[in-house]
Parts: sequence; C-alpha cells; structure tokens
Amino acid sequence: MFNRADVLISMIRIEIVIDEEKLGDLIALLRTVDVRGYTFMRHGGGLGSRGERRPDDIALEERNAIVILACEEKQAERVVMALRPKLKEYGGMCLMSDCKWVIGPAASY
Amino acid sequence: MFNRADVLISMIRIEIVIDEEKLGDLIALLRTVDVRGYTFMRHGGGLGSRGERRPDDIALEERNAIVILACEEKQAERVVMALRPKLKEYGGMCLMSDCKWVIGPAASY
Amino acid sequence: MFNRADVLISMIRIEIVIDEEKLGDLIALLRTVDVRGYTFMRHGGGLGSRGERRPDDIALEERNAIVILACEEKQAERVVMALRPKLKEYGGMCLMSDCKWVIGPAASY
Amino acid sequence: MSITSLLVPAILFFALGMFAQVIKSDLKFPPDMHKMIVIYLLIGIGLHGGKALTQGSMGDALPAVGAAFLFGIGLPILAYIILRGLGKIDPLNAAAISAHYGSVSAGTYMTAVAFLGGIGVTFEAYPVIMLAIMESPAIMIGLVLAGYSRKVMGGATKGEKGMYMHLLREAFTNGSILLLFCSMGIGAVVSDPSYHKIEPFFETIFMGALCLFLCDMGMEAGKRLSEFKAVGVFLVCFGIAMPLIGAICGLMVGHFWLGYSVGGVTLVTVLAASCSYIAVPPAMRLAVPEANPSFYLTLSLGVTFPFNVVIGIPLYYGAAQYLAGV
Amino acid sequence: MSITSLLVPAILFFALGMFAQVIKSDLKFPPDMHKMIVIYLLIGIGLHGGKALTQGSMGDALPAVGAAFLFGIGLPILAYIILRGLGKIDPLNAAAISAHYGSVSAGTYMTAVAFLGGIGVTFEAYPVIMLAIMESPAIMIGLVLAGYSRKVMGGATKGEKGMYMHLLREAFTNGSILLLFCSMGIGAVVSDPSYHKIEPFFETIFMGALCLFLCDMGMEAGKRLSEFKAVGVFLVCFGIAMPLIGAICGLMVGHFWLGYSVGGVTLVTVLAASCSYIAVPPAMRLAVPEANPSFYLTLSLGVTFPFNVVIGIPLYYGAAQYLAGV
Amino acid sequence: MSITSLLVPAILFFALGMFAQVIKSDLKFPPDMHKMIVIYLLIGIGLHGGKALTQGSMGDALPAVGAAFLFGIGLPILAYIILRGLGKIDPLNAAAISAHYGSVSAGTYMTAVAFLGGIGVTFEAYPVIMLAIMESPAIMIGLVLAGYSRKVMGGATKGEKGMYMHLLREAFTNGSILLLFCSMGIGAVVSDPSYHKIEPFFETIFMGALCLFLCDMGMEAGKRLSEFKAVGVFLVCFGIAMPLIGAICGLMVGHFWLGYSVGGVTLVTVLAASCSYIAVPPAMRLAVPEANPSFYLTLSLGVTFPFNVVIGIPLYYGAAQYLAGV
Ligand SMILES: Nc1ncnc2c1ncn2[C@@H]1O[C@H](COP(=O)(O)O)[C@@H](O)[C@H]1O
Ligand SMILES: Nc1ncnc2c1ncn2[C@@H]1O[C@H](COP(=O)(O)O)[C@@H](O)[C@H]1O
Ligand SMILES: Nc1ncnc2c1ncn2[C@@H]1O[C@H](COP(=O)(O)O)[C@@H](O)[C@H]1O
Ligand code: NA
Ligand code: NA
Ligand code: NA
Repeated sequence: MFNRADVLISMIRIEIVIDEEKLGDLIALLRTVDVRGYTFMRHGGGLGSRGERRPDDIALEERNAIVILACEEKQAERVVMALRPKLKEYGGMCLMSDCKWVIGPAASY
Repeated sequence: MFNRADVLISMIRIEIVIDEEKLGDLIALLRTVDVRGYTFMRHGGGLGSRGERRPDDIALEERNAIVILACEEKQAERVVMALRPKLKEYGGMCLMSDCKWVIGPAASY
Repeated sequence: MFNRADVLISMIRIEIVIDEEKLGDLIALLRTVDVRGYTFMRHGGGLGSRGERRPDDIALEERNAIVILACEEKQAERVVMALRPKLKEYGGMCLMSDCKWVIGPAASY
Repeated sequence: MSITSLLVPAILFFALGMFAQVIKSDLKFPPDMHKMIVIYLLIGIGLHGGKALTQGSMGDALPAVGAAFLFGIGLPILAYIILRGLGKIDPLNAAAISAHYGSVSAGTYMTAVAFLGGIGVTFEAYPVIMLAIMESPAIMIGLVLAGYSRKVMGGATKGEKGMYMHLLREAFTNGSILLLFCSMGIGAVVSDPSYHKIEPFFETIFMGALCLFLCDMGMEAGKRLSEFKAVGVFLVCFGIAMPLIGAICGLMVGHFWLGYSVGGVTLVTVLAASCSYIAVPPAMRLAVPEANPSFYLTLSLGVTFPFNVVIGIPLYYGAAQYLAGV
Repeated sequence: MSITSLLVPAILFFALGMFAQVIKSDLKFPPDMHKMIVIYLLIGIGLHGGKALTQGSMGDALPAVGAAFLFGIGLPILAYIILRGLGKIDPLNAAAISAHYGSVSAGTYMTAVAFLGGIGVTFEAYPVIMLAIMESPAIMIGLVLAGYSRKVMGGATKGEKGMYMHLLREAFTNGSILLLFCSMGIGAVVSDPSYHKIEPFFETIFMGALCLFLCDMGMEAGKRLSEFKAVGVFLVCFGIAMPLIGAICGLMVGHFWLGYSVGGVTLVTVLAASCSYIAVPPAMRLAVPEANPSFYLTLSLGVTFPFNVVIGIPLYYGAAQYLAGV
Repeated sequence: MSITSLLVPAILFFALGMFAQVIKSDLKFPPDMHKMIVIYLLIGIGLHGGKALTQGSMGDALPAVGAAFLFGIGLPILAYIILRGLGKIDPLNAAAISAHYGSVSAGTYMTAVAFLGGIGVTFEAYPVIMLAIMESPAIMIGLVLAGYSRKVMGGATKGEKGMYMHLLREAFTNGSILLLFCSMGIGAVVSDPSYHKIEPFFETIFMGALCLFLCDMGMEAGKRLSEFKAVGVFLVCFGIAMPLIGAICGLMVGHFWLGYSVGGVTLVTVLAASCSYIAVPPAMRLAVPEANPSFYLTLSLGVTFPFNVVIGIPLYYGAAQYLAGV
C-alpha cells in the first residue's frame, strides 16, 4: 500500500454481524464507549451456530445487521472488550483487521 | 493491532460478489466444503466485466449479492479452490484478506 | 494467507461510505479515473461527524451507500487522490486495506 | 356441488402461483408486498368480524371461545402423540411441529370464506373469534411440550421460566394477533356511518386482494415442494393426515356442540384442520431452537396449506352438508 | 357531540398503532408501505381538492391563500419568540423547531376530514389550497430565523445565499408538495367522466387507506414517546401549547376573516394547529445542521401530531361550533 | 376530438412524473411500488380480457393471434433493416433494439384503453390476446437476428443452441407473460358471481392505479432524457419513426384484415406501434450481452413510450376514425 502519512492514517476496521433486532442495543453499547462513527446495513442473511437466517422468508423472517466501524487502535481495544460479553449473549460474529483511513472527510473516529 | 491470543484468533476473511440469482448455488457450493458460517447481503449493484448492474432499474433489474465468510486458513484454501471454477462461470469477484476473529460469540467458522 | 501467485493477486480494497444521493456523483468520479469494477450497497445507516443517519425514518430518511472497490496499487493511489477533495465536500469515510484477488472470474479491476 | 364451484378465483390464483414455481418461472412478488397484503387482510377480517359480532349476543360467542381453547390445546397434544408414537420423530421437533397444528391459518380461513361466498353460503360470525384466539394457546402448549420433551430427554431446563413469560407476552403482543384482535374491537365499536366510509377499502376490494395473497402463497408452497425429500415420507403424510383428523374434530364440534349452519361448520372445520405459519414459527424458533425449522415450515406451507386450500375446503364443506343432511 | 363521534376508525387505528408500540408488540409496517400510502393519500387529497375548487370561483380562494401565507410566516415567528423567550432554547434549535409549526401536517388534515365526514359535516374547498401552500413559506422563514440566529450568535454566515436559493428550489420541488399541487391541477382540469373513472381508487377507498396510514403514524408516535425525557419538559409542553395557540389563530382567521362554515373553520384551525413532518424536517436538516433533529421530530411526531389527532380535532370542532353559535 | 379528450388523468399523471424529473424534484416512488402496481395491472388486464373473450367465439380470435405473430416477427425484421441500412448501427445493437419493437408495451396498451374509456369508445376483446402473445415471438426473433449478425461478423456461435432453448423457456416462463396469460385463463373460467366478487379490486379501481403507474413511468422517462446525447440523433429519430411505421402496419391490419371497430383498430395500432420494456430487455441482455442496454432502454422508455402515450395514442385514434370514415 502506498504509504503517505499526509494521506493515510493507520486504523482498525471492526466488522460485526448481529441480529437486526439487537442492532439498537449494539449501537447503544457502542455509544457508551464513545464511538464517533459507524455504518450499518440491515436486511442481511447468513449461516452461523444457530442455523440459517433468511431475510424475506414468508413465515420465518430472520435478519442480520452488519456494522462496520473504523477507529484507532486504542479505541478498537475498548470497543472489542466492551463488546465481547454482549456477543456471547447475542451470537453473531466480530472481525478485526488493519486498514488505512484516507484523510479527507471530517474525522469521525 | 493489539494481539492477545485469548481475545483474537487469526483468520481469513473472504468476500464474494456474485449475481443475486446465483446466490443459492453459491451457498450450496459453500455447504459442500463444510462452511459453518457466512453472511450475505442482497440487493447490491456494481460494475464489472459484464457492464453495469443496477438494482431497482424498472426495465432491467440486475442485482449482486455480497457474501462475507470468516474461516481458518486451511478452510479458506479449500473454499477458494472449490469456488474458483464456479466463479469463472458466474463472474463477479472474490477477495481474501487477513483478519482477527474476536472470541466471544459461539464459534461458527 | 496461503500464497500462490497462480491463484491470488495482491490488490488494494477501498471501501467508501457516502450519502446515497451522492452515489451517482461518486460513480461518475470513479469512471473518470477509469475504474473497471466496483460494488455498491444502498440503504445503509450510520453515525458520523454530521450525526446519525437513519434509513427508513418516516420523517427524516437519510441513507448511506457503501462502495467497495478492488484494484491494483497504482490504480488505488489514483482513485484515492481523485476522491479526497470530493470526500471533503461529501463527508463520509474512505478506508484502504490490502487484499488478494482470487483469480477466476473475468478480471475487472 | 359442481366442478365450477371449485373454480374460485382465490384458489385458481393459488394454483397459478404454484404452477409458476413448478415450471421455474421467474415470477416473484416483492417481499414487502406480501407483508402489506397480510396486514391489510388481517385488518379486513378483524373489522368485518367485529362488525358481525355486534349483531349477535356476546353470550353466544362463549362456546366458540371454549372450542377455540379446546382445539388450541387438544390438537397439538394429539399431533405430538402421533408424531412421537407413529413417526418416531425426535421429541423437540415433534413439539415444534405439534404447536403449529393447534393453531390456525388465516389464509386458509379467508380462502374458505371466499369459497362459501362464491357459492352463496352464509355463516355465523363466531368462527372469526376462534381465528383470533387459536394462535395463542398453541404457542403456549408448544412450549409445554418442548419443556416436557427436554425433561424426558434429561436435558437442561434452566431458563425455562423466563422463556414461558417471554412467550406468554409474545403470544399476546405478536403483531398479527394484535392486529386481528384490535381490528375486531374497532369493527365492534365504530358507528355504522363511520364503518361505511371504510367499507369500500376493507370489504369491497377484499376478495381481489386475497387473490394476490394466495398467488404469493402458491409460489411459496411451490418453493417448498423441493424440500419434501429432506422432510421424509412420514412427515409429508402427517401433513395431510393431521388436517383430516383436525377436520373430524372440527366437524363434530361445529355441528354437535356449537350447532352452527353448514357455512359455520365448514369454517370451524377449516380452523381445526389448518395450521399456523404466522405467529407460531417465530415463537417455536425461539422456544425450541433445537428443532429444524425446515420441518415445520415445509409441513405448514408446503403440505397442509395447499392441501386445505385445494382439496380440504370443498371436502369439509361437503362433509358439513352431509352432516346437516342437506 | 357524543363520545361515539370520537370513535372514528382513523383515530382508533392511530390509537391501535400507539398501543402496539406501548406494549412493545413486534407489529411493524414495511417502510415502503408508509411511503406508498403517503403518495396515494397526497394524490387523493389533491385530486379531490382540485375537483372541488372548480366548483367555486378562483377569486374566493384568494383570502385562503393570504391566510396560508400569514400562518406560514406568522406562526413560526411566534413559536420562535416563545421558544427563545420562555424556554431559553438555543437559537438554532429554536429556529428549526419554529419552522415546523408554520407548516402543516397532511395527516392531521386528513384525519380532520375523516372526523367531519364521520359526523356528516360539510366544509369549503379552500382549506386544501392552504394545505398545499403552507409547507413552503415555513421552510423559508425557518431559514431566515436560522440566519438571524447565526448573526446574533456572531457565527459565520458565509454560503447562506446559496442555501437560500437551494431551499427556495427545494420548497417548490419537494416531492410531496409537488404531488399535492399537481394533483390539484389534474383534479381541476379533467372532465367529469374521466374523473369518475379514477374516483373509486382515489376517493371511494381513501378513508380505509387513511386508517392504515394512521396506524403506522400511531406506531411512530409511540416510538417517539421514549424520547420525551431527552427532549425535556418545556419542549413537550410547548408541543401541546403551540397547537393550541395556532388553533386560536386558526379559529379567528377561519371564522371572522374567511367566514367559513363550522366544517371549514375546523379545517383552517387544524391547519394552523398542526405542524409538519414531511417537507420541513429534511429542509431544516440541511439548513440548520447544528439543530438536533430529535428535538423537532419528537415534538412533531411524538407530541403535536398525537395531541391534534386524539384531542385537538374534536376540541377545535367544538370551538368552531361554539363560535358559530350552533 | 377536442383538447379535453387529451386530458385523460393517466396521461396527465405521466406528464406530472416527467415534469417532476425535469425540474429535478426529489419525488420518487419506492421501487417495490412499481413492481406491485405492474403485477396488479397485468392481472387486471388479464382477468378482464379473459372475461371479455368468453363472450365472443374462440374462432374469431384466430386472426388476432395470426396478426400478433405477424407483428412479432415482421416488425423486428423491418426495424433491423432500417437500423442497419439507414443508421449503420452495429449488427448486435441493431438486433437487440429490433427485438424490442416486435414486442409490445402493456403500459401503452392500458393508457390507450384509458383514453378510449375517457371518450366512451368501445373495442373488441381480441387485442388483449395479441398483447399477451406478442412479447414471446419478438424475443425469439431477436435471438435469430443476433445469431445472424454474429455469423455475418464471423464471430463464434458456439453455445447458441443452448441459448435458443434457454430463451424459448424464458419466453414462456417469464413472470409477466405468465401472469397475463394465466389471468386471462382465470378470467375465462370463473363463474360470473365469483368474478363479481373480485371485480371491485381488479376493475373498479384499475384506472386509478394506472395513474400511479404512469406517474412512475413519467419519472422513468424523464430520467432517460439525459441519455439522449449518448444514444445519438439517429436512434432518437428511430424511436419516433419506428412506432409510426408500426402504427401504419397496425392500422392496415386492424382495419382491413381484422375488420375491427375504431376502438379495436386503435388498440391494434397501439400494439404494433409500442415497444417492450418488460420481458424483452432482460432476454436481450442475456442473449446479446454485447449490445449496450442503454441504447434499447433509452429508446424504449425514454423515446417510444412517451411518444406513444402523449402523441401516438390520440394520433392513432384519429387515423382509425379517418379510416372508418367516421
Ligand atoms: N464464520 C462466519 N462468517 C461470516 N458470517 C458469520 C460467521 N459465523 C456467523 N456469521 C454471521 O452471524 C450470524 C449469527 O451467527 P450465529 O449467532 O452463530 O448463528 C449468522 O447468521 C451469520 O450471518
Ligand atoms: N474490481 C472490482 N471491485 C469491486 N467489485 C467488483 C469488481 N469487479 C467486479 N465487481 C463486482 O462483481 C459484479 C460482477 O462482475 P462481472 O461478472 O465482472 O461483471 C459487478 O457488478 C461488481 O459488483
Ligand atoms: N469511523 C467510522 N466508521 C464507520 N463508518 C463511519 C465512520 N465515520 C463515518 N462513517 C460513515 O459515514 C457516514 C457519513 O459520515 P459523516 O459525513 O462524518 O457524518 C456516517 O453516517 C457513517 O455511516
Ligand atoms: Na389446527
Ligand atoms: Na401550524
Ligand atoms: Na411493436
């Protein structure tokens, strides 16, 4: 990756998959650790330990929400530590990876 | 990235983009290589070798599905090898990257 | 990550979050730097410097679009440099990370 | 009863939907369209039922309420015994499937109303109360059966109490049940002139909207056909036998106990013979996560619903006529 | 006015929606359903209003237009003074909230029409023009108030000109306003036989569709109840007091200036008392990004709308009767 | 034919949609709303057509079927020759565009029905059969033309057989075609009392729902205006000339061969003049992936459809009157 400190900042990208119904709780939780930016998509489906989840099923609609979060490493650690106990309860998935934030839009991380 | 083996497991994140109509086939294929978790979003659009794909176009609705899959490296190799011939037929895109699985929710990878 | 040059190509993955209304402008911009593939999802929500954005709110519907783009490093630099001034105006977020393109589908990057 | 009486538009649209699926047509209704039509239909039955009820006396409704509870509790137990005894189905799947058969299918009920309307047969107002009531006891009895199964299997029953309370709430706050009940209430209290203002929307065009709903249900049923193999011969047979058993109970109760007319007996029979796909599946998913949803969904949407719509309703009507000696 | 006159189906469905939310039911309408119903209802009012207007003379409509501008400009200024003076609300939030109270709520207007229809009261055709007009001046005055606030606060006003032009465009090209205006135009020009062909869809079933809309609005209002604490006691009181103040202005203007019948005065009052949740929120979000949307949305959807629908409309009708000496 | 006969609500709503787009309003209908209305309208035409057909003799329908095939095969070949000969359009784009002109637009047909209804002109039942039939041959002929083009260009034709079979299936299992055909079947077999129960939904409110559809189509057409430059002057002219050429064929066939009344001739003309945007675009996307979809979509939705709706229909009606010597 081209590496220019005036253009890119090293960051952590967190990606969470969770029941759509729990999205409100999750966001409230993120707020408690002062997260200043996140993006979510509703209406996802998937497979996990609790079996298949199908959005748009006529009789048994189950949906996942996907939350993407970019933040600095320190903050990422706080977020992950706060999330872990909740994820045990909610199920789903949480992934972390390195990324670069492209400087340009207002900083919201 | 903060590195604690009790919190994070190294994994591979696979991201596939494919025609929404082929999603069923793709999932069936993933099942044959014993994938135990995936997440999908329907209703995507995009541009690729076959031109633009527009969801919600009145006359020519074409949609992509995005599938995200976290698994261990061994499994990732199996998945990718199984997918490749099919992707030739289906078109689309398949990306791989390193990531960390946050221990917490039930293991479904 | 298993590393076989006949299967994987090193690439950059760019992820952009932007107001849904600006998606058309963004795509036009991407076209000017000869991007040959991208994927987008509409109907996202989130939090950022401009506050919360809620899709499906009855009175104040605000939506984000998420654009994912895989390309070679050279091209990534061009894309990012072209995007930055626009992102200042649009707000949102742009992340970059390393990834591998799985050889198989027609090359569209 | 001639063959043309079977040519009810609603049923033909169901067949159209199934046909489209069988020939692998790309016909598809937007998922939100389904939800919207269901909301509309539930309100429509509720309002109409509520209005009709005010013309009778409340006391006359009591036996119907009793019958609803009887079906809601008795039929799942019967189903559970059959599934466990004859089919050797594992206890938790048996519990989850059984719960569906104590409940009802509003879609089947409406198709029966369309069928009776098409041949000009009138009916009592009370079956609609049964429709509104029957979903809830079935959910609870499903949970009881699951708890019993777990005890028999020697599994953990920790957290069961919380689940009971949770599902009890669910059984009353479930959106569809609430909509049906409250619409009945609204239909009962509004004045006639007020009612006439909303009648064109909720009654006059109701039967047409029902056709769209059944077309969609036909596609759904057609989709589920492919899962017959996974579900197994026994369960598919059960999905046809159980409504027949329920129907016999319904005929007896409707004719001898409730003493309804041919139309009313047909509706009571349809209620006893039908099985839920609205409130019970999500409740069982929560209460019995170990059960395989594709079992109860395939039975409910792929076997029993189509059977009742295409064969059951005219059959039950014929039987009701026979009982009444017409 | 007896209690049964309050049992208007539309209002009962509003209550049903709120109730569902309060008991935490999972009842939910698809978001697109809401949009579709709004589109349908706006066209419906527009067509009907346009048709009705052709029966009167265009000159008689002028005072209504004048009153609409008066409300659209006067009420926000009044609201701003109250919010700043009594409530010590910060200037930009005060500006954004005020703009909403200069505008109108088509939902409240339609509920009032349903209410009057339910008790058989007729009304003039002109209030519908006011409905169509009032959203636009309120947007502009909101922007003026925000600009004034910024100047008072000594903040940057750079780029304001562009914003004025942008919002002026917005005020006329906003989808809902456009739909209402153009439908009025279409209603006014089409021939009677042509109109009769579309009447069943846009008029006959209108009142039923309105029930679905109000049920959804009830759920929305119920959802906003939980934000009362964040909004504060003063603002919640303001959300009830301001429509009453608007109503007094409306009664005066409707009765003494416009000289309308009881029905017409009620509608004018409802317009003056209601506050926007369609075109103004997005405009204020753009024009006053510093203001907290949860303030104006909670007031508009969670306080003033339910107050007007449940209490306001019959109250204003009673007051209109009193004024008319009926 | 006075100017007011052009003030058909459906056409005015089309204009409203286009106007909204031209002034860059944010008016937008939910995409699912479009799909739902299309489903509803197709079933509505189908049912009505099926019912009407049972009043005539099946033998009388045969010439209409013949004419449908003639148009479906002849018009695309004509279009292809024009595009290749006059326009020097590359062969594969020419093939894809041509296929669209052999097919029909249900939206244009319905607008014509609304137009005739508005001025009280009756018509035969047979054109609706042509509507149902014409989409399929055009798809096949499009594929034939593409195959021919590829051979001329010396390209690979491998896998063509499979594609033929695939599209042949598609031509009969396409959701819209299926819905139209099966609804015609249902309309033909149901008894009159049954039909009357669904009539309020599928007929009485049909013309109003059509307005919503056309408003959406107007927005779509408005959106496509911006692509005129990319498409080029020749193709835009072709998009107006080709329906006129088709119309002449339609007038001849309708008047001299089929011998229909003025209303019937108008409808046949509209069918011949209109071009598909439902089943043909996805088929051509599959069959001729090399062709640029923005060419055929802009022509179909941005040029020919608006031309037919706004200018074509009254013109064709006038011509039909002239031919009939009225
Ligand atoms: N390995 C995985 N990769 C991607 N998504 C996953 C994975 N495991 C679980 N998920 C997602 O998380 C949701 C809930 O998982 P679970 O709670 O394990 O059933 C699933 O429906 C998937 O959408
Ligand atoms: N380089 C890329 N980056 C992101 N998405 C891509 C890329 N190439 C293809 N896609 C996605 O894959 C879909 C199908 O690609 P194709 O089969 O090449 O037309 C496109 O519509 C895009 O959504
Ligand atoms: N740190 C972040 N992580 C993820 N998404 C973000 C982040 N910051 C901003 N966004 C997304 O970008 C959108 C616009 O951001 P903004 O322009 O800062 O309000 C937000 O609504 C989010 O969806
Ligand atoms: Na039952
Ligand atoms: Na006001
Ligand atoms: Na044609």
